[in-house]
Amino acid sequence: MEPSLVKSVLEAALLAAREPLTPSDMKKMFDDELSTDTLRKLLDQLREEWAERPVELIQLASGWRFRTRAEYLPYLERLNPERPPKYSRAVLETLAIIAYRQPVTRGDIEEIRGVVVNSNVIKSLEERGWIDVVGHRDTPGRPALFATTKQFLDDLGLRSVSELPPLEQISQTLELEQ
Amino acid sequence: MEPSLVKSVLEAALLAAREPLTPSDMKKMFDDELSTDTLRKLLDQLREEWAERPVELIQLASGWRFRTRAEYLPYLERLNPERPPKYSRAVLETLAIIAYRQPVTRGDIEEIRGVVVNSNVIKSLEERGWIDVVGHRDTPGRPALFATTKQFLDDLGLRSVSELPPLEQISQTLELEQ
Amino acid sequence: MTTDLDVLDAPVLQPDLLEPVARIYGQPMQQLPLDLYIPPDALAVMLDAFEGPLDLLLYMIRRANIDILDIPMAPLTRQYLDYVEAMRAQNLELAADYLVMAAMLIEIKSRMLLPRPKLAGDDETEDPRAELVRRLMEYEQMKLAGQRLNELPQAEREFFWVETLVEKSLLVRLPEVSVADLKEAWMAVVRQASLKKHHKIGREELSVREHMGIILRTLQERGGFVRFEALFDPGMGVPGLVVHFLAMLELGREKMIRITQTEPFEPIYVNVSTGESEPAMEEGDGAEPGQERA
Repeated sequence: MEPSLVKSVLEAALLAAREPLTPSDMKKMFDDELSTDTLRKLLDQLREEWAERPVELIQLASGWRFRTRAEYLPYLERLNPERPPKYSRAVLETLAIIAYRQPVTRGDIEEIRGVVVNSNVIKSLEERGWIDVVGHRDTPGRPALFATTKQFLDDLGLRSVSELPPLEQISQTLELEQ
Repeated sequence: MEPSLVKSVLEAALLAAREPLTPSDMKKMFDDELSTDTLRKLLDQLREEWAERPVELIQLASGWRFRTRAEYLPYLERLNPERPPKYSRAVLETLAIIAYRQPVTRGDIEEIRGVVVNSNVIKSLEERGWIDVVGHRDTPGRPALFATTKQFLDDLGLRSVSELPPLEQISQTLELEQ
Repeated sequence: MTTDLDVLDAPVLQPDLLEPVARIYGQPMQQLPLDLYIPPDALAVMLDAFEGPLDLLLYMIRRANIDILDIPMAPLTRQYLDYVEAMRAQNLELAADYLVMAAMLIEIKSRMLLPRPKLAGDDETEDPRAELVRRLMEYEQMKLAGQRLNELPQAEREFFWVETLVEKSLLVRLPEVSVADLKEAWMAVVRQASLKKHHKIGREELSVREHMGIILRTLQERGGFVRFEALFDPGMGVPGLVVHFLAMLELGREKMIRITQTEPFEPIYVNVSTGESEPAMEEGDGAEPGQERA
């Protein structure tokens, strides 16, 4: 099969995909006759070819997918009045603790935040598909251990938790006059 | 606003749209500062630019959308394979008779099966390229003689008709069953 | 004493609280008061702005530009207790977490007054504030991390996934047939037919039948009369040639082709049956091709 045809097939599949395509998904389209190396090379070429276009090919936690470039947001958002929920500080702090300290129990989260965690906070993150229960800690009550999902990373355009923004160094005093 | 930027915005919006975009949707992105004529011209340009690509810009009753070209569907199909349709018993039996007894006339098939052969059965096998008319029997009405084609052998992974399961075996099996 | 309006007007830089911290009488309160002292009226709305006692303490410390590693416990505790007392005085529903923190602060403050016990094998003494500082710093780190996460481009918020239309109906899906399907179909046919007739069809006959098709196709492609020899390809090998010859005889017998020779030793020609009247080479017995009576 011609490499140019393989590339066109990959392009068609990636543009049409309802979710990120894994390398093994992509190989399946060619009856597994495509080597991992060739696939990788073609994906890199595709990414290159789309570099100047309004959508870009990116690699995520669960595979590859095309997305619109950030600079088109001001126009595109006029088409989509429905946006994802704006999260409260409670939700964002809980998410950060789960993302950076995973796996954690609800007790761990409460310990760090110094307040009781509202059930709705956990529920909203679970419903978004961003966190899930990955096990239970072997302590009395066997509390659930929460971790972030691939979907969370995908939705933030990340390949792995290690790509999360690094934690800030906490300064001893706040520099007010910056 | 540069026409090239307008075109890029349109391209991004159309690629990401879950539903066909109407002209008024598209104008909304530019605060209705885009004339219908200009929009139409840009859409035609986009369609032109995508003519050689694996997806095409099409105009549907409800608006414009990018669609994966039909020739790429067989590959995409492998990502989520659906069960292939089945031939009816009539088609399979007719095909078996033609394969094992070729060349045969429609009358031969009817005599063996004991029922009238529907024209659609023969037609579907002809359209598939699996059988064709190889001659005519020199009897009244000069009925067409059907035989299987090379394509039939290729599609079934056979080198020759003689690779079909031998019939002695079949009759033996039948005798055992009886 | 500061009034509510003064509070609103107080120009305070608060980089980590970008959104209105609270609303007072429907007015967004963009900044927190300059003073460490928060007027009781503002307290109610401020309580909502804080995510708990750690958040409130952190605010107080950062606001006063206190070194977090050297927190002056006495004024901080006094201030904190003032808030708690003010909130209680206003019958505000005070989360238990605030009271727990008050107790913790009082405990730390009193331990600061006592001589510190030496840690075994260490010259250092444990600072009673250490745990509080650790918690404040960890909380602040997570609070900032939450803000950073929120700033990351998010699917369907800052960018959109590309998803072109796939119209499955455009795909012509042809039924699949396997050799086993064919065999099964044939067995069904034979099973039915065997009620009337006995079929005896050999493997060789199948080859003959395939060659019958090959000959007919060749004749059709070339059209008209074809010389007998021209229909044989020596590449078929002896068994192939024999089968081919048998196929030709069978075709003649079944009136599918005509084999003619004008005179002895003249070339033999083969052509597809035209349907014109001609002397039958052999009278067919009416049996179906390949079938013999039992």
